[in-house]
Amino acid sequence: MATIELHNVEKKFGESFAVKPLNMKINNGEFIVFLGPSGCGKTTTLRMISGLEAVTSGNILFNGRDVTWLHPSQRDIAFVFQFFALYSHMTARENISFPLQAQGLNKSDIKQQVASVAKLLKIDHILDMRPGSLSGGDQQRVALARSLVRKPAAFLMDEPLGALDAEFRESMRAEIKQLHIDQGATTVYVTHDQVEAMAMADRIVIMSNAVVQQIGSPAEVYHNPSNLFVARFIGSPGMNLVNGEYRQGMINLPGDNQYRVPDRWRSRLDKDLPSSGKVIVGFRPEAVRVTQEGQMRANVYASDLHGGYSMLHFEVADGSIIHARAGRGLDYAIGTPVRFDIEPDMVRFFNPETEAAMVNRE
Amino acid sequence: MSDIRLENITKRFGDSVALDDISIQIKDREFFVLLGPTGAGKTTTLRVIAGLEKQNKGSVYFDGQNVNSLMPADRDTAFVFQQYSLYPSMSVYDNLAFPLRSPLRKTPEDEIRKRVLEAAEKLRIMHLIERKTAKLSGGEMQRVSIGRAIVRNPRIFLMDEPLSNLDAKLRESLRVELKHLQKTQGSTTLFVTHDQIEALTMADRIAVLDAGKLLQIGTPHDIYDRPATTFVAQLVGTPKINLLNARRENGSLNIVQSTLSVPTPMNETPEEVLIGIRPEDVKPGSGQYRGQLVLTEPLGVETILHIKSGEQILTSVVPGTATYRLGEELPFALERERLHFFHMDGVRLS
Amino acid sequence: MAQVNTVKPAQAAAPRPAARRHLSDRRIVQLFIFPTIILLILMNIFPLIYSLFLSFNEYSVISADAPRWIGIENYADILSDAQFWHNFGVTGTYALISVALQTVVGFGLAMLLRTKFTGSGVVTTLILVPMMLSPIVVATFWKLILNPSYGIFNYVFGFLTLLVPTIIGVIVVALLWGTLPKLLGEQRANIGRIALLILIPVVAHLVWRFVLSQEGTYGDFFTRVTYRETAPEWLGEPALAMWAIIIVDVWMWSPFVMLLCLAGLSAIPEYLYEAAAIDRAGGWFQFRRITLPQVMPLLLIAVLFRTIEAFKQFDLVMGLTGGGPGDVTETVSVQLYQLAFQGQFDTGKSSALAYIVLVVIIAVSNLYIRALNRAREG
Amino acid sequence: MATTYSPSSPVNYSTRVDKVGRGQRISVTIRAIIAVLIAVLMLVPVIWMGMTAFKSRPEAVAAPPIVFFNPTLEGFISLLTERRQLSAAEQAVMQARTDLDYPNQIALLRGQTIIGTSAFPRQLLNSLIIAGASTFFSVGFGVLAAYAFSRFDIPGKDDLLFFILSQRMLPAVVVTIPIFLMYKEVGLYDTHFGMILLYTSFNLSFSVWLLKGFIDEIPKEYEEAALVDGYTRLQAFRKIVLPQAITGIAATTVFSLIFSWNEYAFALMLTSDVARTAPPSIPLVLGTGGIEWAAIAAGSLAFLIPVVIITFVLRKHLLRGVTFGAIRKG
Repeated sequence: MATIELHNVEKKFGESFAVKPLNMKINNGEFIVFLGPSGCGKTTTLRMISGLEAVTSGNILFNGRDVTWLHPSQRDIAFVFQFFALYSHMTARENISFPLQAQGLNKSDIKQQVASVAKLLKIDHILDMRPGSLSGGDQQRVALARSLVRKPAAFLMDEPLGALDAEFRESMRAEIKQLHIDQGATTVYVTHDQVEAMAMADRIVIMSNAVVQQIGSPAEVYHNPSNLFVARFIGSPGMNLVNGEYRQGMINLPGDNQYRVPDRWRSRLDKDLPSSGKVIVGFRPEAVRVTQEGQMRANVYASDLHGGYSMLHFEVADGSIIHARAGRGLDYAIGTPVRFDIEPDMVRFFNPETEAAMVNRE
Repeated sequence: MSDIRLENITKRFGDSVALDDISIQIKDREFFVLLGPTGAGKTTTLRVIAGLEKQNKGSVYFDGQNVNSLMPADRDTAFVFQQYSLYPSMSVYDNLAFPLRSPLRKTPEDEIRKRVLEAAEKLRIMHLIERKTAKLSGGEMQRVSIGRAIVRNPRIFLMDEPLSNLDAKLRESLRVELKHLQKTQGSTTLFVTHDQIEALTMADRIAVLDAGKLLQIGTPHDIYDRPATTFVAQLVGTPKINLLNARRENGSLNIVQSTLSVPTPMNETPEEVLIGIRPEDVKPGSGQYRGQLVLTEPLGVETILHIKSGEQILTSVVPGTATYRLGEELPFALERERLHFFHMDGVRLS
Repeated sequence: MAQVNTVKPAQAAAPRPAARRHLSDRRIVQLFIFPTIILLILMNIFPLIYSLFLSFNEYSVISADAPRWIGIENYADILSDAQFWHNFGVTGTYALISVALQTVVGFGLAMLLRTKFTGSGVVTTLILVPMMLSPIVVATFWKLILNPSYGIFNYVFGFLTLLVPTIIGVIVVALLWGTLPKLLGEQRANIGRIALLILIPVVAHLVWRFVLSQEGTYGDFFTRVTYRETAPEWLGEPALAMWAIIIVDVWMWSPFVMLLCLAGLSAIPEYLYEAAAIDRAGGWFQFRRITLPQVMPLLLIAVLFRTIEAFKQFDLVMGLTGGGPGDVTETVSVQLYQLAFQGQFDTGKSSALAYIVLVVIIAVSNLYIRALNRAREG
Repeated sequence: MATTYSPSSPVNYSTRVDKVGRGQRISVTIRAIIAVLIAVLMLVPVIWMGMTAFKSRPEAVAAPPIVFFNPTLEGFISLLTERRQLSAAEQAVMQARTDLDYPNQIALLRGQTIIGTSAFPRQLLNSLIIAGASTFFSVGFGVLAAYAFSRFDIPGKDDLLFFILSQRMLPAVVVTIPIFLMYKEVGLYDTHFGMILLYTSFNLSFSVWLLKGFIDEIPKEYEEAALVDGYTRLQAFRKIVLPQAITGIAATTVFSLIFSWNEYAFALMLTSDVARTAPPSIPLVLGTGGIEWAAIAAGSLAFLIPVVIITFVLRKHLLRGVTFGAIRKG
C-alpha cells in the first residue's frame, strides 16, 4: 500500500489559483475524502495525485519516492471516474481483464483474477453483458472491479456515486466503505456531498475556492468546525449562526433575546473577541431545546416532518431562520411564539471578522 | 382559489400507458404533492390538468366544472417548469409581466407594474428586476419563475420539480420558504417531486405514483407510518427501511437466514411475509436480539449502524454521540408496535 | 398564490371558453405544411410522373409530332447499349476511387487537426473553403491550372514529389517517438528527433539527385518517372483525364470527410483516454479500440453521402472535360444531358435513362438517410 | 498485499495523456506546422486563380507560369466589355487620341475598342435575383413546415421528411427533363419566375431539414409556458420561437443562398439568355481573340469571393449545413 505526501502542491491556470499550495500526508490504508462545493479545487488535486493533471509546482511522493512528473501508468494507481469510463464496445469481462492484458499477464491468470474480483463485487451474473445495458449501480461495480483487479497501491475516486440515482447511492456508499475495510487500500475520494464524506471518511479535507478550510475526522468537522464555511457546509441543514453582541458573560441576540454564555467559554470570549464585542453564536439543530422557560423567543416560520424526526423553523427578529430538530409529535401552527434554549456543551462561538471558530482549551 | 378533481384519468403514449385510471381529489388551499420515481406519470398528470396534454379517458374538474374542452390559456393555471421557465432574452420585469400582457388578460400597464413589484417583494427579488434572466443564479431563476406564477394569482399552482436542479443548501432554504409562502397565501398547489424529503416536509397530503398507477394517498404521517406497499415503504425514509423475508412457525415469524423472530401480528397471518423495520426502530444497546456490528456510517447528528444477524444485515440509526466498536457483539431491541407487515406481493397486511 | 386580502368570489367565473377565435393546433399544422407540400408536388412529383409516362414513348421535344407509345423499347435499347454500360463503369470507378481517396485524406486531416493549437480554427475553416465553391467555377479555373504549359499543377506536383523524403522522415520520427527516450534517455530524446527530421530528407534528396537521376528542373522529375517527352496533359490524355477529375474532386470534398471525422473525434469523452492511460494502454491500442469505433458511424455517413454525390457528378465533368477525350470520362449524367439537350433531343429515351439513374440513387440515398437517423439518435 | 510497483514495468506512452510531460508541446507544434502547410497547399489553386485575374492576357498564359507581375485590370475589363478588333489604320488614329478613358486605353493595347458592356454583369444580377428570391421563399415556407414537423407528431412524419429530403438526392439532370417540358408548355422556359419557382422547391427540402434541427433545440417549455399564460399557439410561435430561432434562420438563409448561387445544371438547361445566371456563362467567357484566361479568372474571382467570406462567417454552422442539420455537434 502507499503513503501519499503532498509538498506545496499547487496548480495555477494562467494567473488564477486552481489549488493554493497544499501540504498534507495521507497515511497507508487511510480513507481520505476531499469535500467541497464545485470548483473548489478538490478534483484538480485528485487529478494531480493521479498524474492526469500536471502540477504547477510542488512535489508528490508515493512511499517517499517522488512521482510528480511520472506518467499516470507509472504510479500504480487506479482511478474510478464519475461516468464509469467503461469501454462501451467491450463486455464487462473484457473491461475488467483489460488492465491485466495491458500488463501482459497470461490468459489463465487473468481469467482467475477476474472471477475472484467479480465474486467479491457480486457481478458474476453480468460479466458477459455490455456496459450500455447495465444499471448505473452495476456499471460502477464493473468500474470498481476493473480498478480492484490490478491491486494498485492507491485508489483514486472522482465522485463515483455522482451519476447514480438515489436508490443505488445509499447501498453503493456502504459497499465502497465495506470494500475499503476488507482491502485496507489507501483511498483518496472526491465528492461534493457532505453526507457521503461524513459516512465514509477516516479524515475529511474540506476545501473552498482552492484553499483547505479544515482537515479532520467526521466528528471533529461536525462538532468543532474551524470556521463559518465548514459550519455552514457540514450537516443538513448546516449549523445555525446568529449574530450577537457580547457583554461580560451575556450575548444580546436580535429580538432583544439574552443568551447567558456557559462559564467554560466566558474567559475565552472576554479575551479573544474584537473590541466591538460582535460575536456569532453557532449551534446544531439538535442542540435546540424547546422549553417553556427557554432563554430565547422566536415565532414559528414553518414545521415539517422528516420521517423519523420533525424539524421546526423559527424566524428570528433579523429575518434569519433557525432550524430546530424535534421529536415526531411536535407540530406548531405558523406564527406561534415559542421559547427555546441551547444545549450548553454543543454551543460554538465564531469571530465575525476572521470567521474563525473560538477554540476553547479546557 | 379552487379545488381540483381528476376522475379515472387514463393517458397512453403509443402503446405505453402513462396514466392508468387515476382519480384524485385536491381540496382548496391544499399543498398536494405527487411523489414517485422518474417516469411514474407525475409530470403527465400536471400536463393533463394544465391542458398541455389531452387524456384518452376520464375528465378534469375545477370547482366541480368540467374543463376538458378548455385550452390551456382558458384554464387559468400557472405552471412552474423544472427548468427553462424563463424567457432568456427578457429582463426579470418583462418575464414577470409577460403573463399579464397576454391577450386574455389585457391588464393596463400601471396595474401590471403594481402586481409585478408586489410579487417581487414577496419573493425578495426586488434587486433583480432589471437584470437579464440569463445572468441569474439557479436559485434566483426559480424565485422569478415562482414570482411569474404568483403575479397572475391563478386558480391552481402546478409545479414540476422546481427545486431539483438547485444545489443541496439552496434546496433546503427554498423548501422552507416555499412552504411558508404557500401557507400564508393559501393557494391550491400541486407539487411534483421524486425527492421523498421534499414530499414529507412540504405536503399537506401526498399521492404516491409508480408506472402510471396510484399506490396511496395520505398525509405525510400516513405515508411514512402506514405505507400501503413495500414500494411506498422503501421510497420514503432515509436510510431505507429494512425489508426482511420471514416464515410463520406456530405463532411467531422467523426471519429467514437469521436467529430473529417476532410474534405474529394477527391470527390469520399468511405463511410467508415481508417484515418492514425502519432503522430508527432498531434500538441497539439492550434487547433480546444479538448481532455483530459490521459497518458504521457516522453522519454527525446520527450514526448508521449495520448489524449482521445470521446472514441478514439490519441497518439501525442511533444518535451521533453514541460510540460503538466495529465487530463488537451488540444486543438490540425492535419497536414491536412500529413494525410493518406485507404480503409477498408487497401489499400491506390489513 | 391569491392575495389574501382581496376577496375572490369562490365560484371564479371561468373566462369565456372557446368562444375566443384562435386556431386549433391541427388547423395550424395544416396551414404551416400546406405551401411546402404543394410546391414539392408541383415541382417534383408531377414532373416525375410526367417523365415516367414519356419514358414509355418515342418523342422529341423539338419535333412537331406527338409522343408515340412504344412500351419498354426505350429501356430495352438503353440496357442493351454498350455505351450505357461503359458510362456506368466510368461513373462507378470514378465514384469508388474518388470516395476512397477522400476518406483517407479527410480522416488524416481530421487526426491532424484534432488537438487544438493557436489558429487551428482558422486553418480548419480555410481547408473547408473549396467545398463551398461552385463546382463549375472550380472546374473552370482548374482547367487553367492543369494546363500542361502555363498551368502550375505540374510544377507544384513535381515539387511535391520532392517532399516525399521529408514526409518519410517525419513518419520515421513519429514511429520512433516512444523508443527514442529509451535509447538516448529522456533529455537527449528530443535532440535525436530533430536530428532525424533534418538528416533523412537531405540524405534522400542527395541519393535521388546524384545516384538515381541527372540535372533538370523539378518538373523534370515527373517526366523522368513516366518516361515521357512532354509534361503530362492532364485533360487531354485518355489515361490521365479521369485522374484529373478525381484530383479536383478530392481537393474539393476531402474537407467534408474531415469535418465529419472531426465532429466524431470531438465527441469522444476525454476520460476514456485517461482510463486507458492509467491502464497502461499503448497509443496503437487507444487508436484501434477507442478512437476508431467512436468515429466509425460518422465516417460511414460521410462515405455514403460522398458516394451519392459522386454518382450524381455532372458539373465537374462538364467543366473539366465535357466527357472527353472521346468518352473516357463520360459519366451517366453527362450522357443523359447530351441525349436530352443536344444532338437529336431524344426526350423519350433520356427520360427512360433518367429513371434508371433515379432508381439507383433512391436505393443508395435510402441507406444514407437510415444511417443519418441512427447517428442522430445514437 | 499490493505488489511493490517497479518503474521498470512495461511503460507505454499514450499519445493523449503525456500533456503531463514536455513532449506534448513539441508534437503539437509539429502537427500545427504540417496542418498549416496542407491548408496553404489546398488554397494554392484559389490563390493562383485570384492572381491570374489581375494578369494581362500574355502574362496569364506565360509558360513557365510567372508568379511576380505588375497587376492590371485587363482581365476585368475584357470580362465586362464587348470589344471590336480595330484595323491597323483605326489603331493608328486611336493611338493619337489622348482623351481615351482607362478601359479604352487597355483595350487599345490589344488593338481593340470597347463597343458596349458584356452580358456578364446582367448574368451576375440574374444570379443574385434568382438566388435571393428563391432563398426568401424557401426559408419562409421552410420555417413554417419545420416548426410543424418539430412540434407536432404528424401521421407518417418520418416518411414525409424522407420524401422531402430525397428530392434533394436526385441528380439535377434527371429532374430537369420533365421540368424542361413543363416549362416549354407553360412558357416558363428561360424566365426569372420559372427559375425562382424551381430553386425555391429545390432549396425547400434543405431548409425544412436544417430549420427543424434548429427548432428542435429550442426547449418546448418556453412555448408551453406562454400557452398556459394565455397566449395562443400562433402568438407563442411568433413571440417565443421565432426570436430564438434567429441564428438558425440566418444560417439556413445563407446556406440556401450559397447553394442556389452555385447551381449550374438547372441554369444550363432551363435558361438560354433572359434568365441566364453566372455559373453556366463563366466557362464560356470567350474573348474576341481566343480564350481570355485573365477574364475567366476575373469572372471566377468575382463569383467566388462572396462565398469564401460567407464560409468564414458561417464556420460555426458548417457541420450542420452540409449534413442537412442531421449532425449538429459531435
